[in-house]
Amino acid sequence: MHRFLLAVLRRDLTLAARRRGDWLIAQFFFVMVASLFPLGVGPEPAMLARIGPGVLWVAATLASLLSLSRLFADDHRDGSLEHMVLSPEPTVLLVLGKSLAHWLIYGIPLLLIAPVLGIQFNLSWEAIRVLEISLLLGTPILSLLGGVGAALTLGLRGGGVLLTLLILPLYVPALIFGAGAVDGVMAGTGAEAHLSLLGAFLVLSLMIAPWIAAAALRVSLE
Amino acid sequence: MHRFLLAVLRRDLTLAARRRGDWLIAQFFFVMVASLFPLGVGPEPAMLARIGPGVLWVAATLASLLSLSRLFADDHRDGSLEHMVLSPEPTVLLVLGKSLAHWLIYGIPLLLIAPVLGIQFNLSWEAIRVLEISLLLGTPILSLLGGVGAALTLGLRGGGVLLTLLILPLYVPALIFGAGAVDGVMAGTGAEAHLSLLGAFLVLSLMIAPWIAAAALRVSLE
Amino acid sequence: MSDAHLSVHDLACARGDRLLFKDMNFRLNSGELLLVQGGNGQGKTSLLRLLTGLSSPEDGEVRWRGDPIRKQREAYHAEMAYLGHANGVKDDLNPVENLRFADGLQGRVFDAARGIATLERLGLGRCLDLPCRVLSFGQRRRVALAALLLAGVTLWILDEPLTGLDVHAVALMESLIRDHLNGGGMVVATTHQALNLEGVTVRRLLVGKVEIPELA
Amino acid sequence: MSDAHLSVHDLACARGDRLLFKDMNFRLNSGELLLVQGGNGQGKTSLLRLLTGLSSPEDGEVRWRGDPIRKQREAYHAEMAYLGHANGVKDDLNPVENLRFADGLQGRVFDAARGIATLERLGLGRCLDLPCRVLSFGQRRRVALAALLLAGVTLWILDEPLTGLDVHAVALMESLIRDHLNGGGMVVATTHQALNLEGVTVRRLLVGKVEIPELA
Amino acid sequence: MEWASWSDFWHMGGYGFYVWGSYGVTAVCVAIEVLLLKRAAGDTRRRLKRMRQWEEQ
Amino acid sequence: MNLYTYASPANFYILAGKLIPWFAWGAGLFTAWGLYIAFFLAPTDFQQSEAYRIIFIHVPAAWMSMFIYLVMAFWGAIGLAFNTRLSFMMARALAPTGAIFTFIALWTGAWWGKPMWGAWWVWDARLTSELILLFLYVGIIALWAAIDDIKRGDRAGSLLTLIGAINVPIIYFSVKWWNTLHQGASVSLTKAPSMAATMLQGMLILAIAAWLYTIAVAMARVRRIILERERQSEWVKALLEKES
Ligand code: HEM
Ligand SMILES: Nc1ncnc2c1ncn2[C@@H]1O[C@H](COP(=O)(O)OP(=O)(O)OP(=O)(O)O)[C@@H](O)[C@H]1O
Ligand SMILES: Nc1ncnc2c1ncn2[C@@H]1O[C@H](COP(=O)(O)OP(=O)(O)OP(=O)(O)O)[C@@H](O)[C@H]1O
Ligand SMILES: [Mg+2]
Ligand SMILES: [Mg+2]
Repeated sequence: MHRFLLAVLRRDLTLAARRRGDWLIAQFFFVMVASLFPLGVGPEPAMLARIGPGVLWVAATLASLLSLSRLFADDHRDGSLEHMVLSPEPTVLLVLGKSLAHWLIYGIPLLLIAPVLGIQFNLSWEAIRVLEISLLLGTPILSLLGGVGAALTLGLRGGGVLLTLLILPLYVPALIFGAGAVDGVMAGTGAEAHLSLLGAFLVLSLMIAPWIAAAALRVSLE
Repeated sequence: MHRFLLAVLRRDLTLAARRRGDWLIAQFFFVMVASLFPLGVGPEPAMLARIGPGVLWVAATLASLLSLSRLFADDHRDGSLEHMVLSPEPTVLLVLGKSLAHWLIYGIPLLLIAPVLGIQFNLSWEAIRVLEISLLLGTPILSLLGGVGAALTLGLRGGGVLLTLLILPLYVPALIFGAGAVDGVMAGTGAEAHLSLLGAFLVLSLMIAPWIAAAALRVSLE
Repeated sequence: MSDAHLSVHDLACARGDRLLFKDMNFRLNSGELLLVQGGNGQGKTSLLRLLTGLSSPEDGEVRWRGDPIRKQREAYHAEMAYLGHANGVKDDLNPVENLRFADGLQGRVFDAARGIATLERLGLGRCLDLPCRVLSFGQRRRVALAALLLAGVTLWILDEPLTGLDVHAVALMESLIRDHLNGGGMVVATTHQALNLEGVTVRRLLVGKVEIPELA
Repeated sequence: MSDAHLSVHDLACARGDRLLFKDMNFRLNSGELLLVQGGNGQGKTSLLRLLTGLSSPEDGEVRWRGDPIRKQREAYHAEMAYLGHANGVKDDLNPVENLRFADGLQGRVFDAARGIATLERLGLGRCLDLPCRVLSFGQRRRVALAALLLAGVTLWILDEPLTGLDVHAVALMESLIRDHLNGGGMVVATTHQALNLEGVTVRRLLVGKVEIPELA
Repeated sequence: MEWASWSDFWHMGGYGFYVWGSYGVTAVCVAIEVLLLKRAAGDTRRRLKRMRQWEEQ
Repeated sequence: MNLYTYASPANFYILAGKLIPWFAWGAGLFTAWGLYIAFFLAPTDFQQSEAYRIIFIHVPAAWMSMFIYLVMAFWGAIGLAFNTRLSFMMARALAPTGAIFTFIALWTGAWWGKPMWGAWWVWDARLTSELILLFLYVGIIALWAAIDDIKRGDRAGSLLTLIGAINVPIIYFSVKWWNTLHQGASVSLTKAPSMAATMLQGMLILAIAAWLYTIAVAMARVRRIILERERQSEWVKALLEKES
């Protein structure tokens, strides 16, 4: 059982390493969306610091959302998804492995880039620290919920946009708690409450999302 | 010649009418991204009014960008793109027709939704009026430049995100002039200068982009 | 139509860094069929795309009525029709609409009665109102064939027109090709399957080095 | 292996709002080939997916060794391999890596030497280091076949395994099927092309109402 | 000469962190580029030779 | 033998092989000389103290980042117009170095800005347009990486470079305009007039060093690209034969 999980993980990581281009593009997308906002909103440092956490959280959401639309799509197109589903292991493990791989590949790098963008938005070190913690808790939620969306929209025309539409509403709590934690520390009201709510949401997603995603995957393949 | 242009237009509009779902989703995406910000940034009205024009412009950009990745992709997949390129008419006309259709389908509705969102962000009527004019001038630029990006990334893995990466930097002037015009009218410095620069950028794109996109299309089909 | 001919002079084609073929020469006159044969990945599709002008050769040139096609793109495309691996049929439109737009894009005016007659001749009489999405693979292929017939052009370039077709559809295809050639048309086609084409001038072109037994 | 059998009881299948077939019954024993035939869009692919358990029937059931497959999914999938229209070959991996991951995902340990021997037997000896992206269609299909052989399972379910293959690849495919059946395996396959399978028990199943002449 | 001692030099009048931060990263970037280039050149040659050997077989 | 001889990849390969050591050594020498001026000849700035010494890499890097883009666009245009293989290879060989210089300009600027302006980053015209230039470089490189087919990649990348080149001045002015609307004059650099000559000298020498370095690196990269693309040709086969 854990051998299957490891096989899925290793496979997805190997594939990501082969397609370094795709991976880099996703990271750059994050940087670019975050950089668009100052261009639209204007360059005053105080204003940027104020909206910074929100913008970074929204940008991180959009960046990992876009890569999510290909979570199962590539494997579906070349037929290997069917082979994986036809393996003697439970589909839940497959979904869990792929979500985990997605988080390692697309979530973790966001954590590494976010501080640089935080500096561009004039955030304080303390705010950046909390931003990191909140992203650490929040990005796996996106990978898990995104797995559900990706399974539901598998093979549909315009799947990417539809996925966004399905997942964003579910994801709103994470966004509110996450950006709220950073806002809290900047406003001096502390971040603990927000962070623990975020953690609870993560545990909840971990317990529910893979099962729903596995069911959705079987339905989409019918 | 104009008969060919009309045929392309009619065809794309008919297809869009058949797939009303896709179309609705793109509009919803605009509403949703714009609505995420108040969630991430917090609800103060003054702050929202201040960042409103920028956020709406960025959201409009992202929304029409996402649909751009399918500008040629669907026709490429089912082979009708090759048939169109093999028609006795110049490819530039084809590109122009498809960009125009994209703007009619995805640009115009943004103009209709934007005022509602503007009200949510506490913009004044005058600001909303300028926002509309700026979007009217700015969205066709995106359709034109996006045509280049869509042609360049035709059939590539992860084309959608790559397209974004290629096009957003080119699109920055439109974003700055567009959001700047609304900011200008809110700051009392007037919007004319920004709007005329935006208009000039539109004319320039109209003169250059279709040719480059047509060349890129032929290259991608080789 | 009588003096129409397609000729290829010292043609060479490279994909990636591999030279698929070089020094290819042939001439096809009206009323003749060119059957392009070869093993998998030897360059049949690549050759056909060179002939349509969609891609440009590494060396040599393709001529239509004696002039290079890249110098007379529009005139050539007005006399040529291509059917590739993909059908060029829009899933969301019904067969008649598909024909209408195909005609419009080629700059012709659509004659609805003739279009419907052609579809009926191809056995699609019962599907005129259905979106092509729900048609089976073979029926969709037939819609593409109807567009080919309606185009009324001299030269057909067909890439594996028989893939996935059942035996009845294959027989229909054979008779269509025969009629087109007898009417003075020209066909370039590839296939891995056997074709029954009696009473027709068939020229054979072997692409690549893999030996292939005679099929037609 | 000896008592392995696949049976289908009163099976019915609907796609969209169309009933493709109903009251289908058959039994396949070890050493036998079931050739599923029928015109385009009659439901061959749909039937094969029912047999794998990827989709579930409108009515009736599929049994493996006498028990319904949905009650013993994991045991059944450990003895069954499916090759669909798509190959399940990753473009970015080379053939050996493809086999390794295929084995890992099926819960087997990969034996590199055996994997390479299988690939060489299938004529891929020169492609071991190339990413599958640059292989031709036929070569990629062969990688998928290597995975099928390595799986070492009893039941093969093959959907149009010959599409787009050249004559040499078709002959190879025929001999592989023959060997598998003679070793006590079972095969369910669809095809529109003629198959040469002497000395093998072939059962025929016609799906749909279109008459199809004998092919094999 | 501007500098009284080496430690003075490294200190850069209190801006050592920034000055050496810039120069250091520049040096690292250049070094990485040169290194990658050298390695890629070797890889290319090796791969081409290996491919030659196959083709001769 | 005339100039056109070297437009053939085979001859250029040999020529570049001979020239690279010269450019590389030249780059090293000029770097040493420039750094000597930067750290030992240039006096302390009375306003910025020693922090201004960052200028000696910042400005050459910024110049190179823009210059290399123009050269790339030039080669791309030549390639598209005359279908010369070597020009596409040059364009490809230059892009990574251009991106690296852009990154260096951004990085050193940020590490200069912190002590001078008190912020690592402000959304000023120059900074923003340099950032967008980095995005353009990355976009072009990503497009090349995404396209397997060499011919298609060459042409697509060059088209993108060209449309970017048209856009760069527009971006620069738009950003400048946008910025001045909101913010008063941003921090301007004041420098002691007596010092300007040494400083200019050091900057120029380091700029020459960067230029030589770019040529050396780009040539080395072109050599590799040539080997890859011409691997079927007789001269590459002979070359590899001789080496092994
Ligand atoms: C990330 C931050 C920065 C970026 C991206 C950046 C970018 C650039 C660019 C592109 C140029 C060349 C422009 C031209 O020659 O017209 C330049 C030149 C220059 N920069 Fe920066 N810069 C940054 C920060 C700074 C800082 C903090 C200072 C000083 C306090 C500074 C001082 C200069 C000076 C003195 C020049 C030379 C001006 C000239 O020769 O006209 N830069 N910078
Ligand atoms: N972009 C590319 N880069 C490298 N090689 C390529 C590229 N495109 C095609 N090829 C190779 O060119 C060869 C010819 O392909 P083509 O599609 O013309 O073959 P075909 O004869 O039509 O084969 P099939 O019978 O499978 O349809 C193949 O071996 C393929 O691997
Ligand atoms: N989602 C769906 N909704 C409606 N009809 C469908 C759906 N999916 C499949 N069909 C129909 O079911 C039929 C059977 O399809 P199937 O793919 O099984 O045919 P097939 O026998 O494999 O044909 P082919 O020889 O072309 O491969 C087709 O006529 C198709 O139009
Ligand atoms: Mg082919
Ligand atoms: Mg089928």
